[in-house]
Amino acid sequence: MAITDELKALIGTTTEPVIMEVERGAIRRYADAIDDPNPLFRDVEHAQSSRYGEMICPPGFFGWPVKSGGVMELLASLAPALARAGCPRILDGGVDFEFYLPIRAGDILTSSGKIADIRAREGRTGTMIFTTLETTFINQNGDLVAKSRATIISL
Amino acid sequence: MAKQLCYEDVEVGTEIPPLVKRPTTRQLVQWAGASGDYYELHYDKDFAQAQGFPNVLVHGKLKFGLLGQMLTDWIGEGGILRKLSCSYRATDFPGEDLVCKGRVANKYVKDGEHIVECEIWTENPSGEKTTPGNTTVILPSRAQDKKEA
Amino acid sequence: MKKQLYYEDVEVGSEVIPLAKIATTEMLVKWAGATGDFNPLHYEDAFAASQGVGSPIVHGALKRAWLGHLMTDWIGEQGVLNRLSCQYRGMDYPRKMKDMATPEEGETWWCKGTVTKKYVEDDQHIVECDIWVENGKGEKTTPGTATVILPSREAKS
Amino acid sequence: MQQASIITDEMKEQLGVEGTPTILEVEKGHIRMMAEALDDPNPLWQDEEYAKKTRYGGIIAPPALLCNARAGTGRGVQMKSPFLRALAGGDELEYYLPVRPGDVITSVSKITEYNEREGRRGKMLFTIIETTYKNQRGEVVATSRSASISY
Repeated sequence: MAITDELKALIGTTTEPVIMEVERGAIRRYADAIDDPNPLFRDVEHAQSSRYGEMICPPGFFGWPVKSGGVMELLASLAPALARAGCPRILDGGVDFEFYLPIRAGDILTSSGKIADIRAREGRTGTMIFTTLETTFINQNGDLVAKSRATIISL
Repeated sequence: MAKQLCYEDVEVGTEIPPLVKRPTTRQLVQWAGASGDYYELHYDKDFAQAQGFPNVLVHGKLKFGLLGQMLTDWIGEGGILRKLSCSYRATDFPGEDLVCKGRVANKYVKDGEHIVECEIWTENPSGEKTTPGNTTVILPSRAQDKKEA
Repeated sequence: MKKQLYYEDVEVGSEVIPLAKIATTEMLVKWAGATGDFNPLHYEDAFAASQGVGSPIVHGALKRAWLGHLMTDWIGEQGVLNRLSCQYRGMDYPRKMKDMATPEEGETWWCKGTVTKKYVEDDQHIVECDIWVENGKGEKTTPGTATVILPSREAKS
Repeated sequence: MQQASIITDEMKEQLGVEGTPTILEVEKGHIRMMAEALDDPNPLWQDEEYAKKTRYGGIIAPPALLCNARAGTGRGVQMKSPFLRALAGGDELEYYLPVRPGDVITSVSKITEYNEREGRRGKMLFTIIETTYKNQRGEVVATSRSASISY
């Protein structure tokens, strides 16, 4: 199925990079919120004596507040075009993370987002548009630490 | 930033510029995160109603924090907040105006410090003082500045 | 700490040790604070009703984070989580709190998984799993997959 | 004397008993969370460049950072009450030194007083908790007195 020219033109749009300082307190608040007692996410002494040498982030956490490379801004720019294409309802379809390196307290991450793909599909209830938003996270050494691909479903 | 307030600028009866706030449910949730106070009285409407309140309540300590904001705004960077005290006398609800106010009650110099004591409070839309309290601040003095210079 | 899991300990079909979770209104507020996601859909009754979901729903990302917890617990400190993926298929509703410490009776969610594939590639001992969050009715509201690298007893010796 | 005091001997034994210390590592993110929750745009709480030029020489925390659950206020004390409902009654904080990111604040609380009162909602118990906050140099940065009401 074809998407509108307006949507096609949005593929490849990128965001301004967002800088996030990963702090121990933020990691602890996150671990509290998911009720995860793992000492790697809470106990500095334990973490420092582990193979990581410092408290690390639970998977999917990249510092507070969670900004994910300005994905919300991307969505905001996308929403009117999706509505004009006849799919105004926006649902979070899920996410796919790839982790390359551990993220430690004290790291400074730069994340940037991109509209990687927009596709249309015929569903039970009519046309559905699938948008893939890709975010990359790079640490202060310039290493790529993680990548996420979020699927936004519009109907 | 505004001009620095000095000891000589205030007299007994001088009013602190009011700070008008209207806490939202979102702000209460933000406060829960920042303060670590997760009492459901402040975000679960059913729970609040079971406790006999018409809606979720604004945290007392959030009102304390807002009074602190009024004061740090007023005394500026040259002033020092020494003491802040308040009682949570009546409930406040999100979506309603909450006005922080204050008035100078006393001023004096002690041990070279220019001390100002104030009554402070928050006011609800009916004009009731829901969070009365008092504060002690130390302000810079123009007279002293001259002496030092 | 628990015993370290090794590549040799798992086979296709092995179960990831299940993890029970109870979503409460309190947990949702904590999640909002910890992530900075203050969307009222997750704490304000009136707003949730206006969005057609009835009452506040559990954040999809919180369920995803539970799956992360499931995997990091299972693989232990010597294991590495390489990939985590999930879809938000069904809505979940948190339990209300009875008092400051206890949730009301109700649903318990289970994070579960099974090994679907194991292989060695570039000297790395890789295990792939299907993972999901199951609600009180046994429905998989948040299915996904994970790829992990486990230490190997053979490589060690 | 009131007949049948609600303050039991067990409760009296808790007077003056220090709770386990709570350690708060003060971080910029937490200060920012606090400033955002107060909707307080003062650059002294968030803008390092700005704060450097002030008398403080860097970011400091707003007064509200202390005297709450995260700061350990009331942590570890054995609060006992015959009542199930609780509300905050009031707080008093005295500040001695600014709190900065990087500070490690250790707080210790104790119950110092109980009061029984007759209120609009029936019999009420006021429990007064005092907390001392020290920084990594052992300096007392603040003290607080909080009233907790149960009814």
